Amino acid sequence: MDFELSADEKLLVETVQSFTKKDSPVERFRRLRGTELGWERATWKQMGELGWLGVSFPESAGGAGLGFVAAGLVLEQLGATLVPEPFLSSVVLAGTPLAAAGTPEQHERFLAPLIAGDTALALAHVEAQSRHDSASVSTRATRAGAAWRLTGRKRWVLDGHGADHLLVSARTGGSERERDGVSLFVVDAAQPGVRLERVDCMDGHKAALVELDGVEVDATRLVGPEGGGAAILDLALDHAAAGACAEGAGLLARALDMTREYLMQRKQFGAAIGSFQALQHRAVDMFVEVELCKSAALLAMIKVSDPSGAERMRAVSAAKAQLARGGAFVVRQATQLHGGIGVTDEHDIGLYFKRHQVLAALFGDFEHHVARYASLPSFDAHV
Amino acid sequence: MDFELSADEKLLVETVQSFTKKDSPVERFRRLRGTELGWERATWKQMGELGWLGVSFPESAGGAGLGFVAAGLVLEQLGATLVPEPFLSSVVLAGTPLAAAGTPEQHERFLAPLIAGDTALALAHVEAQSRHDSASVSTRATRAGAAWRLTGRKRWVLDGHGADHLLVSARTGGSERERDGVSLFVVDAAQPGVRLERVDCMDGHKAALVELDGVEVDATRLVGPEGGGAAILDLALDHAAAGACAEGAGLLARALDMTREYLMQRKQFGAAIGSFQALQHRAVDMFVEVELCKSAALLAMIKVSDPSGAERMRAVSAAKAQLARGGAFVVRQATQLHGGIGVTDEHDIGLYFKRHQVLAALFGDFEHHVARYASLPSFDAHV
Amino acid sequence: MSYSPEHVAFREEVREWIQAAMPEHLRAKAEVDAAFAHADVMEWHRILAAKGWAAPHWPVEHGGTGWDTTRRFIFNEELELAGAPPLSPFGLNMVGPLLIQFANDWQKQRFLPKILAGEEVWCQGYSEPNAGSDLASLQLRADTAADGGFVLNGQKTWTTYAQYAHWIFLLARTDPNVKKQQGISFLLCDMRTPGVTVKPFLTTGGTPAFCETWFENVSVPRENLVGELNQGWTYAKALLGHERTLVSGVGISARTLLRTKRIARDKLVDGRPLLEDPTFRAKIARVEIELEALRMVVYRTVAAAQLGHAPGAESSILKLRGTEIQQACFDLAMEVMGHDSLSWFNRDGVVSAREQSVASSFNYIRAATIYAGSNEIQKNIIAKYILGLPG
Amino acid sequence: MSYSPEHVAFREEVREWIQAAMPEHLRAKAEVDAAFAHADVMEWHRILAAKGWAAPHWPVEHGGTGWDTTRRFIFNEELELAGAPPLSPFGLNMVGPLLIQFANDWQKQRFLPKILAGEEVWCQGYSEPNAGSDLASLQLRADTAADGGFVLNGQKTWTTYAQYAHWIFLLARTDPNVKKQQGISFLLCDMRTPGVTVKPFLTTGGTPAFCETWFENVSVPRENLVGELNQGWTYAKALLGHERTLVSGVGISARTLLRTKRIARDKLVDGRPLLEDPTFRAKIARVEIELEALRMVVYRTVAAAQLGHAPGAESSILKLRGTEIQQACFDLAMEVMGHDSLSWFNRDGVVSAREQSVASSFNYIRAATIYAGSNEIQKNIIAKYILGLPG
Repeated sequence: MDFELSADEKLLVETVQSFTKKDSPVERFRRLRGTELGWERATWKQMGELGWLGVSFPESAGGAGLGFVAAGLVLEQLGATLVPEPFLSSVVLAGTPLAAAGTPEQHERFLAPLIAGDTALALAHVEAQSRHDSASVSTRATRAGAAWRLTGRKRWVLDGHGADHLLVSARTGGSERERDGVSLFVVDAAQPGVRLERVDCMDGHKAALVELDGVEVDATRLVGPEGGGAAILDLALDHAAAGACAEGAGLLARALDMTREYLMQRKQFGAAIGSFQALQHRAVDMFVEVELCKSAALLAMIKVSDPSGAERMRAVSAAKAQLARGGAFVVRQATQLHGGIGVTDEHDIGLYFKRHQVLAALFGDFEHHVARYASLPSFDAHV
Repeated sequence: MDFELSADEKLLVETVQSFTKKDSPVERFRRLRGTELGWERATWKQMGELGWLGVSFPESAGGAGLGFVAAGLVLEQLGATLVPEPFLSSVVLAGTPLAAAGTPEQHERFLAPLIAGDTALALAHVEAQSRHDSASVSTRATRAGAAWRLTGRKRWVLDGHGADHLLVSARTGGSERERDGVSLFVVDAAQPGVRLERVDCMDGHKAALVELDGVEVDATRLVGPEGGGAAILDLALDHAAAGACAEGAGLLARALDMTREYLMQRKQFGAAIGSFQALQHRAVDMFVEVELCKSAALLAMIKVSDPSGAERMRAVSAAKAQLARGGAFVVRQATQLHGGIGVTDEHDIGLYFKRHQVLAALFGDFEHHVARYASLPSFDAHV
Repeated sequence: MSYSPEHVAFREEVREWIQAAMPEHLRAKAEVDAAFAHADVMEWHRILAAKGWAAPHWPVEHGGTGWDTTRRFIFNEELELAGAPPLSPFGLNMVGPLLIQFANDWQKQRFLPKILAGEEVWCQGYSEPNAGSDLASLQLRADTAADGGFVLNGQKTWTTYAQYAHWIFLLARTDPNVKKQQGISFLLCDMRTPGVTVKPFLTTGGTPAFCETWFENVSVPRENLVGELNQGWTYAKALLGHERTLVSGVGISARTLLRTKRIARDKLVDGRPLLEDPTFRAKIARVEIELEALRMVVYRTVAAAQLGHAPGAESSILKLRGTEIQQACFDLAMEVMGHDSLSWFNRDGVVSAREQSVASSFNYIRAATIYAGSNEIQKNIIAKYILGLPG
Repeated sequence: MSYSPEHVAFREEVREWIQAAMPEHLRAKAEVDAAFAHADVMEWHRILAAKGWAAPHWPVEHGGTGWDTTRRFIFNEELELAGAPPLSPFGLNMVGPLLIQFANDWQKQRFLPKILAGEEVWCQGYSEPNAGSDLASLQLRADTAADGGFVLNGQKTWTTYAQYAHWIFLLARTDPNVKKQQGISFLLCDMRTPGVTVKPFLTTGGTPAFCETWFENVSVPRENLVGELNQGWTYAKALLGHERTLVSGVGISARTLLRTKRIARDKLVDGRPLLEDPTFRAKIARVEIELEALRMVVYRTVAAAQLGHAPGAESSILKLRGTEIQQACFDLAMEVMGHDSLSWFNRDGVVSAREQSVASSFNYIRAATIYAGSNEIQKNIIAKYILGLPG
């Protein structure tokens, strides 16, 4: 058992940390959330050049092959200052299925420019009725000669508004919610028949509503086996969930720090409010939850690459549930302990509150992951 | 809207209060829990003479007709000092169905001596597989000429060890869990074929395991319509649940008082521990739950007599859920704030902890009542 | 717990009147739980005022209805069920009752009718950047001018809806040389006086509810001093007690639970309403049960008031638990919305009208456990004055 | 998170040994989670000692195994999975390590081998009726006798299992005239010395775990003073830190969850195992998830120790959350049992053997958040020393 970071990983953490400190403190996010894109292509390019965007992809797919823990470490640091670039949505959520199931040609065409920071990718899988079920797909892909024609509506495509390519789930067979028959296609955002509408998210990030009206793609755009997309989507969602836990751990640790600083600095009744025992104990309760979130997230980051799907799902669901419940306690109490300023848009703590809420809701919420955890074979082991 | 007690009710409360103070403080319960019976027939008789045992039964059934609130007020006072006499089990749980569904002759034979404090009655309805479902009855009653013959096993018959009569649920028709076909019979505890085994309960009360081996009763022992016992049992269980909430409210209020007294008296670090803010706030949280339990219990006591079954179930389930969850917080924190002595058998607070746990588990636990509440038509009203 | 036939008839009368009196565009908003604009609120205020129902709790001689407590309670329940715009509390519930209790006749005649009619909007000037929970350490100075009036200098914060207000009631330091609670006076200040600057800023809900308000040599005539000089803290404390029962928000919570159920009813997950999911039903039920228990506490408080009793110990939990339940209700609403909970002030139609403002409220409702005396301060008070625990 | 092949082989070795070494009657108890008697525990202790595995964490020269931290961790996991009797901590985990760190050679040779072998049973004498959370205010006097030894007078409480103990380690006041932390010494006292009286009393679990122990002119030879006179508080603090990681009880909790699932598996409600009920599964899962997160904290602490690092901030939460989870596990077990949760020390067969002691443990486990430094005290410590909040 060894949880020490490798030399490579340590270096990575330090580099990202120094970037966030110097180049992307929270004020940067605060400024960018009001802009059309919400993040900056130049910074994205810079991240690509620093090697962060490909850090966890296998070398065979053009990545650095450092494993998912490396991506998690990057996300943890980005989470601490709410860096707005679409690492979680583009690299993890949309990049994972492409790296895992794409052909070498697809890696070259779609993943390489992403890794370089030249393009952004988005996963379009949520539909109005789908909630957390990756197999609930009503968008259809029908054959048109050697090509496919896609028609349907996708919602809450994270960072879809700034994406160059969309990875779209569509039904090539099977009925309504059948796992078989879901396929994945790469669509160009600028392609005819694609209508993107930018929408604002609570946390200051942006997403897109996507309408596909007979969008035509050729066979080279099919990612993974025809009809076998549900398993790939599940893998992607688990990676994104683990990534959300990593980003969340960084975010929560910083929210605790901010609260601690505020408790020491704010004076009422002639004393720092951090000297009041009831508030001290609250801060300790927050600390406990932060440590549990960090530990659960680390386990998920490690186990998400486990060849056993059950082990992966167990660790990811545990971490995601912990992020949702424990993390909610942390950001709620952080707000409460900041008092009046905590509920103003001028103070940063509210930004952490919102981002946590979104991370907790995405990729399966608390109830979803508790139910999934309870349905795994491990739950009945030794019984 | 008027929640003031009537003159009769006020007098009743004062009488019970002065009895518990003088004649049945907690030490009495502590002493009696080690005895075979666990309570005293002389005291039971005294309660009968004071008119408490029939306080809520209709005058037509030989009671005082003061309504169920009166019984609740008695129970609240008895709960405060853990009076061990079987008011809840005998008068409320077993007496209610007899009063509601019995014939005048049955009232005369079985209810009148109970009201007088000459006998005790117990309800035998729980079976190994039944959990909270009153229609889950496998004990059978088969016709033997004009009589009935009962065979089956009952568990956790509250205060059944000291009862003179048992009100037994048995299936006269229908299959396994059908609501139709459950009937109620009065059986003499001393009758041939009845085997009673006394068992100890966590809270110091006692119960009985009952085996019925071809016990024969004549037609005058059938209470309510043949096959219509499930509804009567539900009514009994709701009354008992409301009674548990009333007793619980009294118990919790006293547990809070004891904790408050301890906080003021116990000194550590040179100060009363009640001066530490974290403990103060905990005590306030307890206070909040006690008030909510009291209010919910009062509503249940009022509504349990509502002719609309839905109104009755709604109020009872709300109160029982509140007793289980809010009350658990109170007794757990009461124990915690008492520190080491709180987990010794020598201190009274542990007795309150145990009695609460039992009241919370009986007549439907937290999950049962939450699920029932959510299944009532009122839950979807105006939606 | 049972209503008399007169009370049942009264409920019918109120329900019918609301149905007839509420303008179509307000009704349309209520129907989908859309957020009301300030203009909506004031329009409804004037409709109620015209009927004589704007301030049922005021004494009859000042325009109250003379209803018993039960009627007032029924009236509020019906307003809540209809989803009517909640009136601004600053005039009707806060400064109004205070003026009725402590002001002189001239002040009552000058201010009360316009509050009642909805002609003058009020805001509250209590908190300052360094006087939040420790309100008594406030520093806004009110120096006495040559004419006996006052000159205000300083800053107030969390002056909610100051951008709409014609008047502000405030606490100001009129004697800096005594114990901090003793040198405070209660003043009424016209917001249109030169030297008053209002800067609205956004809450985390993205709405401009809060303001900072600066006072630079602002003149307040002597006639706007309420009660005695340096006695303002006493009046304010009386008002804070009143505010406590106000903020239990049982109505808001009930409305939010209903809204949550309606969202869950309309939210089809693969053709099946989410409201049919037993896990959700149980989750909602758990909160609703707590709310029902709290509502019973309100009933008991109301009934005691009806009989002329002072509010009992139970009323002190209304703010504490009431605000926690409000928050739990919005947690549930967000959970039911799933991905749609992400939506933040997007165009109509991106999410359903009923969902449009949920995320905003979910954020803003965090303030409920902070404002009107934070819940921590409430606990200090209950520990000391109700439980009698040592200082 | 992945084990080396050597570690995997080690796990296999341990598992097989336990299977072979555990006597049938202990295995039968483990099988149904029955409570172990003191004699059972000591029997198992001697079996482990014979194998050389009684104190893997002790240095090799004192009888430790020399295993790396991972092996020790695996060893504990396998003991837990087998349901083996948990050894008494007072000798092996508490006074033993303290003696190894602070005692002189004679003391080490006199006491350690018998602790290891399970020949002498120890108990702890810290708390007193008026020194609980505020331990440093303890008053048991140890006056110096003519021969340089000590004479003890006073009372200790919560001396768990003192009725079985041959020896007690205790804190006594050797100088009443200095600051309270400074006049305390760490002494070892033979429980068979005249003047020692032990009175066991019941816990709320109905078991005689606790004792009160009185000392009336009890002689303790000078050679039983550990370390320096008046320095006992320092040693005790070091020990308290050690105890913290001990009481996380991840093993107990895991075992209790498994037991709860087994009870739910066997509990047929109208023919269907309760374990199949999704509501129960989710409830158990919620606790199991917290436990898994805590287990990962343990892993990280163990791994850091493996690398020779001091325990990090995360280890401080082990006692806090670990004890809360232990309680939550027994809450679940009680809930699953339904009516059978009422049963209190009845004859075999009234409830299943697995259920027999649940209610007792459910009551007794409330002590977990109180003993070994109450959780409130833990929070004070974390607030001050880890979060750096002002005193």
